[in-house]
Amino acid sequence: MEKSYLFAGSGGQGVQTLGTLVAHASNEEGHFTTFLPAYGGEMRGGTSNCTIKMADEEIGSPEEKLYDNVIVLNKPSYDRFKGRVKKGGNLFVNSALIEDAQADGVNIISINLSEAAKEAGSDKALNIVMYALVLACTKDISLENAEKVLNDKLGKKEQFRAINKKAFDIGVKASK
Amino acid sequence: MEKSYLFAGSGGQGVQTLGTLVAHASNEEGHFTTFLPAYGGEMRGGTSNCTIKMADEEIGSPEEKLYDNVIVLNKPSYDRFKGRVKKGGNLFVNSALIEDAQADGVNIISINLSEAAKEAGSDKALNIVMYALVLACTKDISLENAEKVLNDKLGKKEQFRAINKKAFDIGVKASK
Amino acid sequence: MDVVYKRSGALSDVSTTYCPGCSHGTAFKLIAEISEELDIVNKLVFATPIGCTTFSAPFHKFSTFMSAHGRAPANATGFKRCNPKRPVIVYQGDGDCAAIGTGESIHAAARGEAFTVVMANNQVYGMTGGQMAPTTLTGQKTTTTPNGRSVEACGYPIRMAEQIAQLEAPRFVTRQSLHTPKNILQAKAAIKKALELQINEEAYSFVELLCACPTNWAIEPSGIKEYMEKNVIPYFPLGDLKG
Amino acid sequence: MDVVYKRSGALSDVSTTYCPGCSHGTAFKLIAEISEELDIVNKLVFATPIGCTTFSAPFHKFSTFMSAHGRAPANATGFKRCNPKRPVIVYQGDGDCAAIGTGESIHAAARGEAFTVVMANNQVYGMTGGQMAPTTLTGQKTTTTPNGRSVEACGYPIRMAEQIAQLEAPRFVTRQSLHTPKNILQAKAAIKKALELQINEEAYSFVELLCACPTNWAIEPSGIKEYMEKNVIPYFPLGDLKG
Amino acid sequence: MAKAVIDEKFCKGCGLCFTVCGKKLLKAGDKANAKGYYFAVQTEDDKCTACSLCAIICPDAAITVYK
Amino acid sequence: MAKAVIDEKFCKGCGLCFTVCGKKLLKAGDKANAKGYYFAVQTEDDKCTACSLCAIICPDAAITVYK
Amino acid sequence: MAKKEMWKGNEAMSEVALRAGCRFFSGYPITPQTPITEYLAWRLAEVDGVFIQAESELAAATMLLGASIAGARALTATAGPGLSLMTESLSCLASGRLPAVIVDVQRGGAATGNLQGAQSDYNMVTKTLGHGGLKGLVYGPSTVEELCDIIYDAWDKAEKYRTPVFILSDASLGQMMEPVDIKPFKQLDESRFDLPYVIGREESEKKVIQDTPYAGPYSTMSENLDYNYRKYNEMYEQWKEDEVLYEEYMMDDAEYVIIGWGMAARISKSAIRNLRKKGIKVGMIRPISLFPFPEKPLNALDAKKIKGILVVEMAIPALFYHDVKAQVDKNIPIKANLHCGGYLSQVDEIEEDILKMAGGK
Amino acid sequence: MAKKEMWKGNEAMSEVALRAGCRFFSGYPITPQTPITEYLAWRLAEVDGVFIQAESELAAATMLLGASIAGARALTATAGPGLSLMTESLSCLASGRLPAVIVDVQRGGAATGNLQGAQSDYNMVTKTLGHGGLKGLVYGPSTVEELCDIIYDAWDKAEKYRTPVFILSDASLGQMMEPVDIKPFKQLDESRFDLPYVIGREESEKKVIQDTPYAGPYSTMSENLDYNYRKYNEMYEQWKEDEVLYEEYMMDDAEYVIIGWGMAARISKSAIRNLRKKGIKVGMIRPISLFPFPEKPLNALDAKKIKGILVVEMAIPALFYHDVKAQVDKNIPIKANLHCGGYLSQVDEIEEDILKMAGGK
Ligand SMILES: Cc1ncc(C[n+]2csc(CCOP(=O)(O)OP(=O)(O)O)c2C)c(N)n1
Ligand SMILES: Cc1ncc(C[n+]2csc(CCOP(=O)(O)OP(=O)(O)O)c2C)c(N)n1
Ligand code: SF4
Ligand code: SF4
Ligand code: SF4
Ligand code: SF4
Ligand code: SF4
Ligand code: SF4
Ligand SMILES: [Mg+2]
Ligand SMILES: [Mg+2]
Repeated sequence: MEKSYLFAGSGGQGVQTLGTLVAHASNEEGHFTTFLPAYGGEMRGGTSNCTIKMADEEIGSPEEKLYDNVIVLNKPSYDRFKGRVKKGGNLFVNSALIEDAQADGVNIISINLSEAAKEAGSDKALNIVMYALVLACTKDISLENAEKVLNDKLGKKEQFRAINKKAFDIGVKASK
Repeated sequence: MEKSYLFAGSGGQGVQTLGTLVAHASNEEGHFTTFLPAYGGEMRGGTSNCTIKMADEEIGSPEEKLYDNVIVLNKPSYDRFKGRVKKGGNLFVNSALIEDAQADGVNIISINLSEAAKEAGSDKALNIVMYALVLACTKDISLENAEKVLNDKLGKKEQFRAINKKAFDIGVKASK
Repeated sequence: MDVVYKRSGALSDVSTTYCPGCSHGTAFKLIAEISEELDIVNKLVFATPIGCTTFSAPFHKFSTFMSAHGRAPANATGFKRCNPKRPVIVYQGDGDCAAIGTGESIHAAARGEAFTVVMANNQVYGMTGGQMAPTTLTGQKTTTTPNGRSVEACGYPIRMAEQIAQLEAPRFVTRQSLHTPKNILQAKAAIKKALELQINEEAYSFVELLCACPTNWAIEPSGIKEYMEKNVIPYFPLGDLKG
Repeated sequence: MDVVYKRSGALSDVSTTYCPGCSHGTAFKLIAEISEELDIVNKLVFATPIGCTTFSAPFHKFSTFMSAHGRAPANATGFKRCNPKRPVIVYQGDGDCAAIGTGESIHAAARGEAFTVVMANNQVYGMTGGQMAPTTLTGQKTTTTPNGRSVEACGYPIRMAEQIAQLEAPRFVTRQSLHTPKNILQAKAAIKKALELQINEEAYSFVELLCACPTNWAIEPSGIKEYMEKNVIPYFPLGDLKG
Repeated sequence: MAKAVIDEKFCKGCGLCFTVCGKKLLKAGDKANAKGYYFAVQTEDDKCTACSLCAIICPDAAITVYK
Repeated sequence: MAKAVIDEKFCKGCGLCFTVCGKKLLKAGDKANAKGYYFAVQTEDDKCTACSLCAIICPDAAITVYK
Repeated sequence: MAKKEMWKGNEAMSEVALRAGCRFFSGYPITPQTPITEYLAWRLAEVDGVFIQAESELAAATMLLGASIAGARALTATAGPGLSLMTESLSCLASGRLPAVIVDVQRGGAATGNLQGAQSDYNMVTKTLGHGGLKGLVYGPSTVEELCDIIYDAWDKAEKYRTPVFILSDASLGQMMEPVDIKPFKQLDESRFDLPYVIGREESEKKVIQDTPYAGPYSTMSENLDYNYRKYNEMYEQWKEDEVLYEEYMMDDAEYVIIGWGMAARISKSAIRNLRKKGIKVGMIRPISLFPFPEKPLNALDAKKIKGILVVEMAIPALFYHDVKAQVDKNIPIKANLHCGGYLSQVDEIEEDILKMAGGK
Repeated sequence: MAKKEMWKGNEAMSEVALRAGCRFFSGYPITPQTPITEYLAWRLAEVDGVFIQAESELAAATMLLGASIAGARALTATAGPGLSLMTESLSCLASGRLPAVIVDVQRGGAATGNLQGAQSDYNMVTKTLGHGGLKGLVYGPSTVEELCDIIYDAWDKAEKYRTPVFILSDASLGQMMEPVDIKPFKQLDESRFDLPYVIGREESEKKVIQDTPYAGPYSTMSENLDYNYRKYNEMYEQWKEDEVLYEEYMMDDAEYVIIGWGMAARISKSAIRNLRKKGIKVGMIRPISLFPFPEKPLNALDAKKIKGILVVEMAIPALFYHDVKAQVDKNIPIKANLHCGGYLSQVDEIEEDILKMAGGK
């Protein structure tokens, strides 16, 4: 088993948190895992992205030309990365910002994250919805571990825990 | 032909000037020539020395283990360098500061530079006396060239020219 | 209708990469306006530091050269000595000018090199993400002083303009701020004076500008004025120190 | 017969390599005497610069470490922070402290590191044979200013004590001279005060000593007093600048 | 009739101009520019005095003032 | 009876002590030490006031003063 | 073994350094090293260590010397341009035989450059520590875990040999998150304050710490330096016996060998697995210690068995490549796959290069 | 040809630099480089050039950049510790493709070291110019005359290739006096102020001078750096064809070959002459350009003819030796004769080493 993920969005959308959660969940699941952020560092603005690999043996390259799963949260990210999905792989798109996503030989999984987040109770929860949706779809990680990591990492404050739980459930539900 | 010289004395005795003159004279004579000062640089006091080689072909090392001619102007220099004369070579000593110079298989040429310099008219002229003595003895350089260089390099001021001339003559005379 | 105020023609058509509300933009704007007023748009050479303004060449019409972090005054010294006809502005961040470049800053000033240094004092390392600068205020939180800068561990912030003013050669040393329109106009007059002294009298001048880095101060631009007046200006008093 | 004055026991039995009349000897002697008076001969750590005093370890009984040219204050910072119990004197030449080491000097002072800097200002680079120092007086001839230091090419000499005094953290900043017995005694009192502040209050202090380098000034030691009073002290005024 | 015109290309919506306009004529618009900033717009331009304070404080030289 | 004793090992004959002795008791001797310096000597030690000025100014800590 | 936790390289390394006894850090922010500085800014305070944000890398590296002289386990970290500013201090550390650890989180390009991963400071730290030609131990880890393993033992080695120890990380390794087992705290002995290069805490007999070893059996400084540096060199030679570290990967039956270090090597592993699936017998030798350089396994590559060598390196001009070339049999075809300036090595290109070799092209 | 005059290396080089068009010098005093600074302090004034005694080597080397950007033929000179402080600027010069000349008058030892001749900065300038791994032309003259010849053409090469040019002199060569023919003044063209890296004297169109070549055909900086440095590397490779300089001495019938550069090589010539008198067929290959390194003559050494190679070098650990070793046939026995720290190579020891080889021991 070796699976690869690419997450991309704008700085404010919590892409790095989303990727980090997936990485921790993968580790929790017992996979070998790498997480590599694309660091702008000295450049401000623009898109933010990160890649994850999980495997049952030591991981070589933390990057790929093409990914099993590409998750794009805004239009610039979609434009830049839509071509980076493997044949037969998944392209997760935020339909609130990306209209008419299209890609050949690739499963497109759309979700309106703005609505979903609103439903969960916080605009900021959009990345949690996507987290749940992605993991529920790919099944590379059990939902138990996914939820455990979510609580371990972001569950310090009671009020967030509730919102996150809701967002998570919405995401899982959307996968069905 | 390849000849080597080592000059040593205390800083104030004009050893570097002495060596420089010999080097220029050697060049005037048409020899390949090297002059290498031993530079204390960041250390003050102590002895000062320099080495010269002259040859009719390109010169390799500017230094030697043993020299054809070693010229010592004070006691510490004598102690340090008396063993650096080739068998059959010359050891020129300033008998005003070095009593009872001794060395096996080596020609010792003594001169009381204090007296000679006084006779020439300046305490500082001691190095010029030695210059003349050395070149007159070794015959590696014609006395014409030796005197020409002396005038070219140190003859800017009238009063020095006279003293130097006198010192030079004293040195030459002492070689006889 | 008459145009009362317009974007300087010495600025390019490229929007800067600076954060919303960042004073670097204001400083650049002033330099652009002055260069038009003095008719030196094609002559001016803009020496950039390492900091948020490193890659600023696309934003204006001046010739520029960049320098390693802190070295702009030395680089400009070599340049200006060999090319005395071109006016030079050395633009530096506070970290660039007053930390890693302290030696070059002090000595270019002591020699009285014929250029104008504009130091943007925003009390942080902007480009690298908000670490302590030599100018960071006592108690100020940065990523390397997470509990606030402490005197015990870090000493006191350096007043660079005062350091420079202490030297003999600098002709004009001033500290200005960019937090209100009035201060901006005063700052502009100061930079202009410095440039005129450079052009007419081959003089070295130093203009320290109190700048805002809303991103690393973690405040909204609307809060800059209050923050400046409450925290920054009391420690870094405004006005001419020399000349 | 009673001994009224004797060679300090903190000096070794080795004669220094300094030239006759060189003030480095005087400064060392004072430090030795003070260390005895404060009973810290075995505690004191002497941080040496690169300059005529680099290889000074044989001349006294203190532990020492050397630093690259200009870096002694940074080296001492690392040392003292990890070993706060030992008093440290950072001894530097004017070139070491105020040219190549400007950054380290200013920032150690700004941080208020708990050591005492003694800067021997002899207005030349002694060790390398008499080149211009940052303190070389206007008009002074050196091997790199053969026609006398010119303001146009070299700017003005730096008054390092004033630069340091401008900072907040330094507790005591003073300029003293070693050209008369009276001045020597005053200088001694100043160094002693600085050391006491270090030991008792973890304070940073800076003592600039006007020193003579008869060799590179090309004057006889007997002329030092006049030269100092006529040329040096007028530009480098004596006295406490801070504390 | 004076007015301040904001060039949407340069405006980053920092809001500094809002704070200095004595007449409170400037506010964030509801459209984002290419960079994603909600750029400023002038309301009720008949009240504008062409004082230029907004233009002076604008870090991005986004404002032209007419009279 | 006071006196200033110069340790020939340390004296470099710089002459600074000559210049400060109010009584002009110090001068260059006629013997050179191992380093070649003509070290200072005290003349007429009965005039010495043990004022120590010579010792204070000596850069080489070569002088001991007795009273 | 406790479950491994996900850590970024920079932070993991910093935490492990602390647990290895590091109690002094002086640094100056520079991407991509800054997270180390930021981490230690709060973390050292928790263990009563000393953290100094220096005014420059020059000062940071010099402070390291002072901390070492005071007996602290001292660390600095930087990236490309900052490393250049530390050069003089590196020479002083090596010549003064002062133990300390330096981490270079390499970034792309020379001069200002950019912020992505790279390996182009390789020569700068393996070939000479500043002027004078001396050396230190240099390691080039390829995973976060290995980065931690190396720094955990770094001071033990530094103190054993009285040498600076270098770790060449890079932007990608420093920012990558991987599972790692954070080691326990080491207990340090107070006797360290009696070490010859340490000016101890309590008052003591005179100690003279020089960055130039001018003391020795001879009367001139040159002879003593010659004598002492000869001894240093003997130590460096001995390191070839005692301190060489490398990994062999799928070498048993390999006909093609990839040689690389750090990130380039781990990226190559992906290519090797892909190639193996295609039936190409390819393996890897991965130097972990870069100085001493693993000469023996390279000398041992047999021209009769090995049909080609591909050196994968993130540096242009090639640097590491020349060290490899100098050690391997000239009869084995050798090629370099190079990228630089923040452009990471690419799995598909590596595969292609090996396929070309295998195809006889 | 006019009669040659006796000049010291440092002064001769300075005078010839001036005649080659050098009109800018920034430097900081350091033995044994100081005579260059002192000479140019008065001499540049005579030709309306710019002389700056900088506050440090860091500043001196940075001023060089600015002078180069202004179109001046610019020079700096330093020695060991100062070279370390120039490292960052070297990287900027190489990456920014700015022409300038740097002279390192090497001295003994690392750190503070001592003041005698040495060759231990060899790796520091041939292996990488600071961080990032870029290069410049590097020369290692062995006589005062050669030092002058090289600097006379140095700016022509620097400008032709837009590269820093290095000259590795040393304390002995710098202070040695030898006969030299001081060249005439070169006439320079005013068109130099239109060169791409020059911000000209008169007002002009916008010019942007960057030390990082981030412009290029791609959209990311890494790709462009990769692209540009690949081109730099092509230039370096081309230098191997066009810019290699070396001397062969008594090689026609040589059975033993001494390989050395600079002072070590010229000292070896004395040994060769002595050995020839004893009937030993010994010759020498002496690289003059150190980068590009003269690979071909070394590759060409024939194991059937050559019975032994002795590398003579004034550096411990050996530096140059490894470059030689990498190029020569592994079947030829190779040995190194090393000194360092200011201890010059010794004629008698070199003879002994060759005699030992010849005696089959
Ligand atoms: C030698 C070196 N050290 C560190 C850095 C990293 N660095 C880049 S910008 C910067 C600080 C910038 O702060 P400042 O000068 O205040 O400018 P600002 O971004 O705040 O305008 C640092 C430390 C570098 N590029 N080079
Ligand atoms: C990096 C470096 N640059 C230059 C030198 C050469 N150098 C040694 S001492 C010195 C100047 C000493 O002058 P100063 O600090 O005034 O001390 P002094 O000798 O006058 O007491 C210089 C330039 C050096 N050793 N290292
Ligand atoms: S980080 Fe700060 S200084 Fe840099 S552009 Fe943003 S606001 Fe300006
Ligand atoms: S050169 Fe000057 S500073 Fe150095 S020892 Fe001699 S007098 Fe003192
Ligand atoms: S010009 Fe004055 S009145 Fe008009 S919008 Fe701007 S600030 Fe308001
Ligand atoms: S100040 Fe300028 S950038 Fe900010 S909101 Fe107003 S117009 Fe836009
Ligand atoms: S103690 Fe006073 S009186 Fe006596 S010799 Fe010294 S200076 Fe003269
Ligand atoms: S002051 Fe000291 S060193 Fe100088 S002459 Fe007098 S005793 Fe000798
Ligand atoms: Mg800043
Ligand atoms: Mg001095």
